Amino acid sequence: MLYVIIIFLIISFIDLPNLIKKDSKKELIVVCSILCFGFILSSLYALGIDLPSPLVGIENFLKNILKLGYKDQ
Amino acid sequence: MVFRYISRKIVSAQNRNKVNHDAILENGGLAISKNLEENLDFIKSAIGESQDLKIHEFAFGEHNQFSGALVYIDGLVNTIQITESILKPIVSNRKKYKSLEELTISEIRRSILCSGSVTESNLFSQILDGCLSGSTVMLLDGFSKGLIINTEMWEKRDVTEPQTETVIRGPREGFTENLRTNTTLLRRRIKSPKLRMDHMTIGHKTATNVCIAYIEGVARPEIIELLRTRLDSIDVDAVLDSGYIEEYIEESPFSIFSTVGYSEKPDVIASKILEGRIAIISDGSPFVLTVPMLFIESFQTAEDYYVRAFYASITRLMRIFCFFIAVFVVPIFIALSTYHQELIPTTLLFTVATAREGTPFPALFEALVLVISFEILREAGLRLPRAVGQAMSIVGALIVGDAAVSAGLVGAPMVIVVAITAVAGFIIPSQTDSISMLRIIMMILAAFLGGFGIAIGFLGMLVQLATMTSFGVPYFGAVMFSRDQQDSFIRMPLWIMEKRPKNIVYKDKQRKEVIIPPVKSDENVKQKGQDNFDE
Amino acid sequence: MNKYNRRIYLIIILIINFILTGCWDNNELDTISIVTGLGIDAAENDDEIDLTLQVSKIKGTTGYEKGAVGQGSSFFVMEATDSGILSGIDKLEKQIPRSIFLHHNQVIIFGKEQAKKGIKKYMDVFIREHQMRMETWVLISDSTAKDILTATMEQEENSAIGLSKMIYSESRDYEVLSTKLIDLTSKMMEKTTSPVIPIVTVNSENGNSEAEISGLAILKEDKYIGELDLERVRGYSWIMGNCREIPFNIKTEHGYADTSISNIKLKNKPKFGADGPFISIDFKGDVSIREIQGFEDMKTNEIFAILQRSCVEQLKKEILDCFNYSKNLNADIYGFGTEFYRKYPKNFEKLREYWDEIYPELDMEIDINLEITDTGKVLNSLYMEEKTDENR
Amino acid sequence: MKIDNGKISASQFMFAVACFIQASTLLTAFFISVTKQDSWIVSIFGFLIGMIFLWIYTALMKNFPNKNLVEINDLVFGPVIGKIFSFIYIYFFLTLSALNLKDMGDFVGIAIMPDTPTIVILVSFMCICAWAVRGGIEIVTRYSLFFTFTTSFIIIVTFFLAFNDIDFNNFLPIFNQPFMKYLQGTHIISTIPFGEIVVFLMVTPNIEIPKNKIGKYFTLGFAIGGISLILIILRDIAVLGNVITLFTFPSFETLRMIRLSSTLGRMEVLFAVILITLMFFKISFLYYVSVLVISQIFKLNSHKNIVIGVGIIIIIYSTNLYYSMIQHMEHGSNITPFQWLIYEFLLPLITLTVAKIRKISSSEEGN
Repeated sequence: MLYVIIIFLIISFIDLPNLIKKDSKKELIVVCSILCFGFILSSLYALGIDLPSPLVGIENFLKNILKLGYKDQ
Repeated sequence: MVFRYISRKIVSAQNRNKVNHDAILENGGLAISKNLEENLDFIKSAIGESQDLKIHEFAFGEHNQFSGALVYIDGLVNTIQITESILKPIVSNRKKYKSLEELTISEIRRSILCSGSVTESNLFSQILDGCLSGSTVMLLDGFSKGLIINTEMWEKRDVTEPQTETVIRGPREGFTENLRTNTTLLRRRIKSPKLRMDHMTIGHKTATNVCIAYIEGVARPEIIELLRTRLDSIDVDAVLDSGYIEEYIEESPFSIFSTVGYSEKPDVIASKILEGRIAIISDGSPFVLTVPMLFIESFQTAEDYYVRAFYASITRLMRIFCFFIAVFVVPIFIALSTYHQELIPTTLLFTVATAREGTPFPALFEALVLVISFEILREAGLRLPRAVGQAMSIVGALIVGDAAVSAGLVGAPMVIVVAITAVAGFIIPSQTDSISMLRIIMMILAAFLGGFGIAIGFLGMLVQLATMTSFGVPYFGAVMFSRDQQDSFIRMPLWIMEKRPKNIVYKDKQRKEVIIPPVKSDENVKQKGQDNFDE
Repeated sequence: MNKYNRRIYLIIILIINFILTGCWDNNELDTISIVTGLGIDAAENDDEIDLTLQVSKIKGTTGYEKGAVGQGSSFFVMEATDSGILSGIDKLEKQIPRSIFLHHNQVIIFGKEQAKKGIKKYMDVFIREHQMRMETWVLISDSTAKDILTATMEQEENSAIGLSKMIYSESRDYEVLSTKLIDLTSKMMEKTTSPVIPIVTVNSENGNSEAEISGLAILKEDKYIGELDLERVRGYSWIMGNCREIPFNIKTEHGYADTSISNIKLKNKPKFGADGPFISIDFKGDVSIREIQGFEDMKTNEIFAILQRSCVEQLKKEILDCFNYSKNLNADIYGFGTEFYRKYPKNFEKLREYWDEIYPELDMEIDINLEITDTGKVLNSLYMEEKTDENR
Repeated sequence: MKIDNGKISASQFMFAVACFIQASTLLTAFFISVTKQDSWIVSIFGFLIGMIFLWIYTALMKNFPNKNLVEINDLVFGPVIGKIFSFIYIYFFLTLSALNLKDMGDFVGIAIMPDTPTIVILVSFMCICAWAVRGGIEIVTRYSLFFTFTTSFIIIVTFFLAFNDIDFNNFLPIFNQPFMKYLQGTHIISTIPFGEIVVFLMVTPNIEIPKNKIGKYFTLGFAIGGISLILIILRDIAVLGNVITLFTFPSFETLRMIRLSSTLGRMEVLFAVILITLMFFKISFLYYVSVLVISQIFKLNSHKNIVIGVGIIIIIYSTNLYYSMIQHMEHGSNITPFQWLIYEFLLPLITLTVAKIRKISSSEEGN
């Protein structure tokens, strides 16, 4: 977990300064949100919590509700 | 954090105020005074009582009523030329000059002196520059202008065969330290009027003359502009060798591969200029830089173009193969012996295993020790005087290797593999530095991640090559599907290569008119109805 | 240093701190013991097996004594009895300081009793385990696998490598005498065919022992039910095709001839005839005569005619002999079941369950034509009549 | 408003398409387990149906020469619905790169380094991809010729080397499986390897060819990729026969069987390294496209900043994509084709038809 935090500190410390200097607000927001999302994901992974993957979710939706899947004998 | 500190340091170093000029330039603005003694005292104070400064006073005119002085640095000038073409005509001048009014500096320059390049100037800075760079300065009492007469002559090394790029076939002359001989060597090769030689001086203290040679219409103007801005921005004390310039103008300084090519042979530089590149000749260094450089150029040697096409392409492919051997063989051996033992055939595996049985160190440590000891021996071989050096490196390698094996510190296969890579590294002279660095990186990757590590290293190298550009030209464009393929991995026969390299050349693309396959003795001649040989 | 370079160093930092934590898979050459042979024998109680591993002994040559690689046998054998192969290997791994390295395993040997009990149970690990390779040879030992693996060969370092080299050269002539793991698995997956595995016997006299292939074991439903001796193996290999040149000697009342049959073109087509399925085989081959004895004063073309006729008969006899043997063992060693399945997939589905009844009634229609093409250096020999003008 | 104005030449684009398709040799396990020995027929059908997808994409490219997918969506469906379509594509591209990364991780984990945790493999691989993606489209596709050449060379060499193991009546019981199986097989192959070239719609502005010739280069690249894929499947079936259904990576098994001489066998690490370079190209291209889509939607002025963020998301997403390999295989061969069908076939078709109905095409507006 500590490892993940250190990695994200390094990334943000190197990447963000020139973004702030360029002060294009919109871009800063987007980049920060993606980095935070990544941080949350990787910290969850480091803590061992398994997130349900959307791909399986959609596929179950297709299979059960729309009955689209092939029958696997 | 470390890199931020370094970057701040560099940035602050650059934009320190550009004011602290050198002492000479400050009062360079002073004009020459009329009184001769005053001028001479000033020059003595500026240049100091150095032993090789000569001041020759003379008197001339009908009743020796005018007095003047010649100031020059002994050794830089041609004393015979001074006496012949300067002193004798002035002193023995028949025309009678009564007073100062009749005599004017320009008249002296035109009528009396009979030496080629004479310039007038009334600024002390130009006087001192001229005096220090080999011309004699004539100051006359009562005149506020001085004459700078170009009388350069100093010991020059004559044109010899360069040590680094020995060639079996092809011209053997190499550049020397003198800028003028270098430019003449180039002029003799490219006699077209379009060959431009622009002149610049770089360095406050050394003021080395740098000449940029290119062919109008072939070299791209934007690259010339880019080069000129970069050369102007070099604001440095001394430029003793073209290596200094290379470091300042290369584009990606922190990458392993160099983006500025250099060579010591005029025919190589001439061929590069004809291909649209720009040569930078700096006074005092036999190595001439060529810009922009492509990665594939380091595999091209002069000889490739003088030997028949088929043999040349085979040697070039062999050179590329040696590059891979030099970089990848030791890591592959480490990966094989520690990660993928299944790739080694069974019987060979037993011999390798028996060899590695006694050795205490892990494979990576062993390989590092051997590679570094080979590098040390190679460096020692270079630094020692010629005769001893050769013997030292070879004998040293053998003895050290053999002793290590018999002492059981190192496995025999490892010594063989490292020896092969060390030798293979020398085949591509201009890349030996990048090869030794790459090899160590790949070894570490192989030791920690095995075959996958080598794949990562190889891909990293490819990406690094792809991202690098040298003066706007993609550094490793040889892999793209374009006309440049004719001369990259293999060299097509000369009569096929009719256009210059695609992304370097500007307008004048055509090297020669049309593809004429070489005349076959009988059917071509009859076909065109030319007078064949026997008529 | 523009921001572009700074980004590169960010990435390189990321790579380095991930790589430096590396070397999970790193096992130095002196920390692995290289397994060259693996033997499975029947243990006392049924669900356990005796696992024997032949490991090559690596003696360090560098350092204190510099001699040739140690003379004598440079291998040692490890045994364990366990219910599964991998659990057996783990048990063995505890006994020796080095980890067991199976990639270089040359040969898998099943003991005879184990073959009788059935080998399908233990096949799964050979496919699933990453280190097991699909092209290792499979053998059945005449006695127990341990004897084969402990035998010390004269020339080779250890018996497994010797065996694999022998099989490799043997299979040049008789393709059938070598079964790779992949052939065995694919035959086992075809329900109707019964796989065939070479049998290796060891006869050890005065210390050193010689292993040799002495026939083919037939397994039905992965149990050992019988074997083909070398004679029948030749009959079997005529049908299986892909054999390059096979020596063949014929005794006729006139004399003895030693020939070899080569460039065999074989077509065996399964057909559904009037009275049920049958196999039609047409066999073309060239006979080259190597040695002739007897045939006193006969003309050359007479001799050739006799030889050809007797070759055809002998060939037919051998093929039928082996075919009948397999029929009364009710083991489809030729894979005719799959041939039928491949040609007529639709109506074979119905036959598949009854294959055990159909196979014994299967009959075979053979037509063989051989030409005598090469008679060596001499057109006729001492015994034959002088070639006078009239009978040329 | 072009985010990355790197220029790639026509031949590079062609070889990029070819290399993209060739890189999916690892995924052949999906449909081979369905149509055992007739997979080569199914792959030919899949190739033909892939041509239909190709026709849709070239039509889109011709209508909107210098517009990438997001701009087309905005143009055709207006800003709001266009954004929704683009968000769907973001999800699709991210899942694609995560899936390919997971395949690469499993393959390297099984083939070369059984004991290394996959996260280490994924991160070190993604670092190199991030470095390439940061360089832009030119860097990513620069080596497409080199990779395609090595792959085709390897395919031909392995075909001849495996010749003594090849047994041609492994193909024999042809067409004796229920028709449903062939439908499913064709469906899988036409969506997973061949349908994925929808990503090239994102790159049309960077390609430097006259717009009428783009179809020719696209189909040529597609053909090279398709033919090499069919060759691989032919080789696998010929060598492995009915054993093929057992393995998760059938082509890797055939490579293990190849034996140069009596001693020099076991070459699979060599082939694994070459497959890694191939997967590098495919994953860095997908990674680049997903970064481009995000930066195009949010109208960032340079795509370089979000590269690392997206990379981390892809890595973590690929680790918890499926719980186990079995679920991956089962879903992959049964349900994923339908899901891919939506993104690769339905959405582009809708965009094309709506564009035709509303007679929008950027070539008229001439910007």
